[in-house]
Amino acid sequence: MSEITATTEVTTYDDSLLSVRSLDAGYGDLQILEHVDLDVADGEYVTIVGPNGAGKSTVMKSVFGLTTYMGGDIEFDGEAIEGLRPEEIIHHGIGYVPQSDNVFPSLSVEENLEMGAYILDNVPDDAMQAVYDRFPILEERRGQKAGTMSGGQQQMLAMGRALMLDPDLLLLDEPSAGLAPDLVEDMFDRIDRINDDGTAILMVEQNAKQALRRCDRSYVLVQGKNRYEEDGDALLNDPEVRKQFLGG
Amino acid sequence: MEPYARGRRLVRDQPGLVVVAVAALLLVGDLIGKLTGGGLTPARFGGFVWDGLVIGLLIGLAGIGLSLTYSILGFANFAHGDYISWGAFSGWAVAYLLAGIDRYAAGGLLLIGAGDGPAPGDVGVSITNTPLSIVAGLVVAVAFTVGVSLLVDRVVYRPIREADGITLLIASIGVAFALRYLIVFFFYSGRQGVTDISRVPSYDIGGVVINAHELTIVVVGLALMVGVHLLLQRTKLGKAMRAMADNRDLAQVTGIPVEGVIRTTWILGGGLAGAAGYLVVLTQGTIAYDLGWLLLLLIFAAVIMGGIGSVYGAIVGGLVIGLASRLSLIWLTGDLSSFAEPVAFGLMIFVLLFRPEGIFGGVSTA
Amino acid sequence: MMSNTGAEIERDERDAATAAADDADDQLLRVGNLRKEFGGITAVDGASFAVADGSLTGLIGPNGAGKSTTFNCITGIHEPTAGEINFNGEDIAGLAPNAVADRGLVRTFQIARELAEMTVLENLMLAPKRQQGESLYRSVLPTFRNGVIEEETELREAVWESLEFFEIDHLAEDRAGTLSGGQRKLLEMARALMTDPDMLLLDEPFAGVNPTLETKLLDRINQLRDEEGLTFLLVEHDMDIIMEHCDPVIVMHQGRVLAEGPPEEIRNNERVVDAYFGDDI
Amino acid sequence: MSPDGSPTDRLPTDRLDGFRELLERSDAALVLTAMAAFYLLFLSIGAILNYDLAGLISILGQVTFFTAVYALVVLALNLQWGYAGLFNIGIAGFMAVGVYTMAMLTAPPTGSPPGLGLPISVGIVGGMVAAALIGLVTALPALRLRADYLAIVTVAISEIIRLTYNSPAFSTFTLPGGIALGTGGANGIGNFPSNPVRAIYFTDPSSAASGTTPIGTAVFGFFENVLGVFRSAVIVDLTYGLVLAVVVVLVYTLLARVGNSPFGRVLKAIREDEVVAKSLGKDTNRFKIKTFMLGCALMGLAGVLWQGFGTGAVYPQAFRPELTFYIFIAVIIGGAGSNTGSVLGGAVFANLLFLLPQYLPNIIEQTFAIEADPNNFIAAIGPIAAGEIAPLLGYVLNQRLPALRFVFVGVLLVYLMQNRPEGLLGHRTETAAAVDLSEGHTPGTGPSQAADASGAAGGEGGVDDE
Amino acid sequence: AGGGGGSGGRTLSQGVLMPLSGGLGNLGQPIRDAAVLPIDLLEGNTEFTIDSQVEDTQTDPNAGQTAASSLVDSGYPAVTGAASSEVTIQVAENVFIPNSVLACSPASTAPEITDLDDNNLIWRTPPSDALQGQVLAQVASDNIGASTAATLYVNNAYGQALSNSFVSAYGGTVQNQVSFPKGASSYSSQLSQALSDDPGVVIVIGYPESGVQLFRDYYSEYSGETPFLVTDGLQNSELPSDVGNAMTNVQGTAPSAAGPGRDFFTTEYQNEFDSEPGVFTSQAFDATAVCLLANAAAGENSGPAIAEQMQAVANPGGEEVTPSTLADGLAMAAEGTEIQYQGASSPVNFDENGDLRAATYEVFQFNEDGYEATDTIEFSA
Ligand SMILES: Nc1ncnc2c1ncn2[C@@H]1O[C@H](COP(=O)(O)OP(=O)(O)OP(=O)(O)O)[C@@H](O)[C@H]1O
Ligand SMILES: Nc1ncnc2c1ncn2[C@@H]1O[C@H](COP(=O)(O)OP(=O)(O)OP(=O)(O)O)[C@@H](O)[C@H]1O
Ligand SMILES: [Mg+2]
Ligand SMILES: [Mg+2]
Repeated sequence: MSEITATTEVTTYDDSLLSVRSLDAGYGDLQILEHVDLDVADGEYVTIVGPNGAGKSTVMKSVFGLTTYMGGDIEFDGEAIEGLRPEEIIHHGIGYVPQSDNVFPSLSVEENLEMGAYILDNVPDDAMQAVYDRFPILEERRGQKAGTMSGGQQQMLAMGRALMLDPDLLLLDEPSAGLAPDLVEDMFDRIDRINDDGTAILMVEQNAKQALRRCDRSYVLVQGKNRYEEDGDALLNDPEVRKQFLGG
Repeated sequence: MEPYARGRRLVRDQPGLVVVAVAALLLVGDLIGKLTGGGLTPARFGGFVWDGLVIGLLIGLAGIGLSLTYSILGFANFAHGDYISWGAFSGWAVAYLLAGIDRYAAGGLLLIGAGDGPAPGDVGVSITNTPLSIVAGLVVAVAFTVGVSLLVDRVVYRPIREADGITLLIASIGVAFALRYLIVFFFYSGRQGVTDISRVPSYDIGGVVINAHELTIVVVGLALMVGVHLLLQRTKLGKAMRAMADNRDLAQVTGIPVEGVIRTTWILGGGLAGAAGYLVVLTQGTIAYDLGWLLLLLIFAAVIMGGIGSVYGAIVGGLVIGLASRLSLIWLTGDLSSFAEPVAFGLMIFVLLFRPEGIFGGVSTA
Repeated sequence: MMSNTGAEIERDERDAATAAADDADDQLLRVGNLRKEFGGITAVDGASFAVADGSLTGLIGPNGAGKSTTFNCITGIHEPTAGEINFNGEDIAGLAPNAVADRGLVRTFQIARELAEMTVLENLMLAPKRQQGESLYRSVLPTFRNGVIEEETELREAVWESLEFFEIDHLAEDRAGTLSGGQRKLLEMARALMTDPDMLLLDEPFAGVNPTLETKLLDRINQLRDEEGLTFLLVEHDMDIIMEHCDPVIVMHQGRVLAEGPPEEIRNNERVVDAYFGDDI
Repeated sequence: MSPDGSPTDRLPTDRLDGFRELLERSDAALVLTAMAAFYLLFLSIGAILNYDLAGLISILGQVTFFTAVYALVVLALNLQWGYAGLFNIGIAGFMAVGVYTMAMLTAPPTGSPPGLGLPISVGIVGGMVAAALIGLVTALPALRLRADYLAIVTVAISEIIRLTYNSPAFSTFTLPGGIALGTGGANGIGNFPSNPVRAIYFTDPSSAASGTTPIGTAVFGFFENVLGVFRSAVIVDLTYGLVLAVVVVLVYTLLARVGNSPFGRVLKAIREDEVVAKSLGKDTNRFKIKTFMLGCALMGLAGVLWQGFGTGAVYPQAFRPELTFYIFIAVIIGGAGSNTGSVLGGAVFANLLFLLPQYLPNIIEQTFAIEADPNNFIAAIGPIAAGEIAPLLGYVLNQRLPALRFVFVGVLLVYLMQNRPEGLLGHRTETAAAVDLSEGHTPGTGPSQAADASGAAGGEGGVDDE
Repeated sequence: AGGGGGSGGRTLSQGVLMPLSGGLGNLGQPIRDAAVLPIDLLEGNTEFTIDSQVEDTQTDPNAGQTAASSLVDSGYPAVTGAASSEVTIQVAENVFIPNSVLACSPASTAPEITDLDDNNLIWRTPPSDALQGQVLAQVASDNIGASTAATLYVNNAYGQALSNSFVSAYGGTVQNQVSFPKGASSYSSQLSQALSDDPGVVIVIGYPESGVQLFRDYYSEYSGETPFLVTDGLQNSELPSDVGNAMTNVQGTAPSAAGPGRDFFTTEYQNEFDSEPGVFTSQAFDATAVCLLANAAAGENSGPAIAEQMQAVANPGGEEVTPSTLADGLAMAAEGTEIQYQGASSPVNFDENGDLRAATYEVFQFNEDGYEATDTIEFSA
């Protein structure tokens, strides 16, 4: 893996919705991310790919204020958000769907969605209905305990909960992991639609072929550093990248 | 044939349950025998039941807070008993002050009559004689204990919020020691009379003597329980608490103000503990620095028997423990009467054998 | 229509059962009419299938079809509500997990369960079965302990080899809890292999694993099967893997076996396409 | 050690570093250094309090005794909790079972309460077996429970045990065969055989006025004639302390071997995730039961050696839950999971938190004599308005020092949990294996590599050194 | 220095071992005060220098042992203590006897102490409970005239022993023996058991700690007419005010604190500590006083030597020494004059076991202000 010696070739953008500059972050004393740069423009669809343990999830968590911040800048919509608490970041208009354990198992589907809008005084009915329209199965199962739903349904619920506040940017950590093929397709389609409705997407995916095909732009992360940043399709066709990260 | 087969299956699958059922039947039979045969007067039986209900209600009241903090913060708070004690001391110091300030020096009153302070009979606090100071004391007990639990949370638990349950549990043992002996530092280490029993009216209901303080406790205790129930059912707070008990990290990510909910949990748990401590003194009439600590194991037994995290479990568990510790005395007489407390513990262990998660375990009712 | 489907399934089951009876010594694992209910939910609803000795059998099906629950029943994590489970000619239904593993049937977990506070090395050293030093007196008494030390030295070598293969040797002394999602999956598989099993049940072992490493692991699985005769039952949602490596493939749906056969046949089975693949194929 | 130069031209800091290195490498050196420090501390206290030589020997005997008994119980708890994660907070109960069984087996049949009059060795083994069996009875149902439920069950059982021994109902009773036995109720049992080490020195160990054995004559003679120490009791006590120290070394060795073995590895796995251990073919129930029973047997032994022979009589009130908490504090100070840490934790608790505070008031009194002695807080702070601080000091020192000791213990515990929850040695993950796992391999850049290696090697080395 | 005359300036060492914290802390503190009172009074009034040290047993056997060792190690040849019988027996056997240190307990009443194999080193100034049981029985039958009784006793060594000794001495029927735990939140059930057969008298053995609770429960649930008889542990003048009832149906028996020097002691105690002397305080004064006298007579700070002199300075024969003439007594004892100490609690007449030869018990009656003695009963062992 160490053959790739190319240093960061990342373009920076001026008008991005989310801009991460030279971010250092980790867990406790352990630094994972080194000088990571990353941009997401308004309404853009960006993915991060890379080997296991590269720090992809750590990037997402860092944006959301869940890691130990060690340096660099994170700006969202022109405002600095590094060091804020997650509930404050939510106020800024970012939603986050973690990689695993992303529903409250003993709460019902409806209650899970209500929790998504906790920071509002009242749960907006139209927001709830919008989620139900997007994921009809959730409306059907509104009273069911989330913990008893199947993997795919839980993934939809988690996404629905993050959409309750109609965020400008949605962070998705491996949304297709563990889904059956029909659901994988379905999931990617839904993400496309969410994106089409104007929500910017930052997504981590191991299902790189699908992800790269659909996204606008992609970053490759290795050992906590940016390696590449390119159009999804271009990356998909780069033989070096294919060999190293996409399994030939 | 059908019931026979069912019975056989029951014996095979749940032999323990059958044994318990048989034992329970025998006890009930024996009880009826004693009641009709005159070995036990109905009045005495009623007295046991009433006694058990009052103490059980208090255990349940105190248990709600323990159960809430247990499930939401993920640790067994061994300092809970000492919150109860501080509730008692802070509340009664103020009740004494208000009841006697027109006649006695403030110092002795604030120490609840310790040292050269006035005697209970002189201050004369009782619900009928000095209702206002009793109510004021209750309010102070709640407020003060809320303050103590928030302060302790800020200083002790918050810096180690992410630590595992055992670390927090042990920190709480430290808090317990410190709080308990601070009472000794400021007050005293003995047991002291507080209320004026000569001014507590009592009523004879079918031979069972019920006094005004016990009635006060039942009324206040039930009111508080209903209040908690409504608070958790009618607001999204209850759901947020359940969400946090499920998965605190996710709650944070979802935008639930985790620290805020934790604070509310302490306010509820601490307030109820303070109220329970204050009311315990109202019924037993005496106060001691370790009164909460002595109750703590019984409260734990109640909470665990009811199922951790369940408010109703705590209440039911408290009543069961209270009744068991009193009703067992029908059989445990003479030398054996010291086994009342072991019986309560034994009952808890027994329940856990059949329902390892507690009576209401796995059912979230808050 | 409904009854028709039911009949077909029954026939499938019968076929499977007859097939199992035909070459019984060829079948390492046989599951018959397995049922598992949780309260009101029936997670597995009369599934029957068999896995041939030395095969790499695929188990696929929509989310919630009951695949993991079937694994849990086979390996004793859950007690089946009803049904037969036969491994290597022995009825293992209702046995404790350790008893099942002891017979050479070992599983991995869909959501990796690393032993967080133990090092990666310790995680692997734990796995081998029937270690002398697992007996209290042997680990303590002087003469016996020499034997224990000897055995540990041997195990150590095997463990390091495995670590190197799975490309996690650089993490050998780190606590397993600090590994990334994918690394945990690798650890999980390495650990299961250390038990020297006859058959491995792999529950979505590649979910979250980088494709390059995935290819390497699959080569290894094939190698173990070919050279050491290990049997694999693999749950996986990645159809490319299933189609390329597994034969036969079993399809579960709503707690039952919907179809069973070579990948080609499955790919073209209409009911499977409806229930599972969606528009993907 | 240092590649350059002979020891003579090393700088003092080098030597200090060398010593620190030694402490990191050898657990025996670490423990012995700590003990030396404690001995020195208490000798200075004795000196401040003007003790004569006998007094100084006596204080050393006490330091040794309490360090050893605490270390013993802490080691046993570490096996259950540190290794297997079995959260047993019924320690006091299991200690009680050990010592009560010993007492009932060995007390003379004619005494009050009557015992069986069996030899001491039978009593000790019996005590351990009984504690192990009660452990089994506790463990069987508790195996199904989650950790914190197990905790409450064990503390409940410990209270049931204590209240049973305390109850008048079993003060004396008759077994079916007509044999009389008794717990003595709240009076406890005081008439069991005297401390076995007395037999080294006295011809009739049970009598206060006994003659001495040849060894006794020689040893006492030496102390009397050469050192001028006429109190034979301090020599007996010190001897007992040393015997206990040997017991600690033996138990340590036993537990270090248990820990550094595949058995210990399974225990660690059970603590982490029992389902995983099961799925790898480990019969976890068997491991848990064995561990629980072994731990309880050792607690029973500690009960015998501490509350039995150590104090000469056994009372139910000695086994309140507080005792259990003390042991827990000690294991946490040392660092759960580390046997050496357990010994250190036991030593720190026994000396700094148990013994030292008992000497403090006298030292304080010697240093500043404060006459004022107000008997309540209001009287103590009242004069502060007038600028008088003496009453408050007098209140603190003369009236409330014992209470403040507990406040201090509590604050210390909180401090430890916040700043060093892993304890003195908990950071040193002792790898559960009988051999050094990375020998001959270079495990990349694991940050904890050095510590791990020394932990594993040190643990073993420490034992062999002793 | 040495025996005989002219021993002025010698140091007399006396340790005090009491529970100052823990369960008996409240009981122990006034006893400690009384035990150091003789030393305070003598200071500056005698040629002797008196060195004393107080140690806290924390009401805990382990801590008690360390505390006792600390006294022994500091070189104290004689100790006033300990309070509870459990701790006294234990430190006697493990610390005092092996190290040849004399101990005189002002509060341990357990019969077992009589039979300790103690090389004459263990003494006490209150009478054994073997006697109090008989006194209780006598008062119950004769004064109260009850032919049936029930006992309610605290579940510890003190309660169990005294209940048993009452039961074996009582001529009437004992209907119920009910034990109760210390520090419980309610004693209603135990009361209801004890009162269930309408006994002629209820004997309550306990401490004020639980007594407050027990009598509160009693007066809030019963009419308060059944005669009650309590023991020395409950002889506390604050009990009625703490309970909030005049407790006129309650009498008690206690070793009488009616020695010849009682008034002097009471006055001095009030002066010094600003409160009323409590239970076992006068015995504590006497214990320290006798030890000091014996020490002066022995002429050296040695446990066995002091033990030799205990009976000589206390028992009848010789010049009378009382609490008020203690300084003179010391001088006489040092000169070898034969003296007899007449104490605050009793005349102090030891038998060969170190127990009191004769004991006087008082019967007391509670009232609004505390209690008053109504009768005395002489008993000899
Ligand atoms: N809570 C944690 N504490 C310490 N280290 C961690 C923690 N979580 C992750 N790490 C470490 O950080 C590094 C990056 O982890 P991360 O989860 O970001 O990887 P990833 O790129 O998402 O991998 P995957 O594709 O396997 O999910 C890994 O080396 C991992 O060991
Ligand atoms: N412990 C449980 N309690 C209640 N229901 C359960 C439990 N475990 C599984 N189920 C239910 O059983 C059904 C089958 O679940 P299972 O995990 O076996 O599916 P799966 O085929 O492995 O799906 P996936 O591909 O998503 O992992 C689901 O509906 C699930 O909700
Ligand atoms: Mg990840
Ligand atoms: Mg699954």
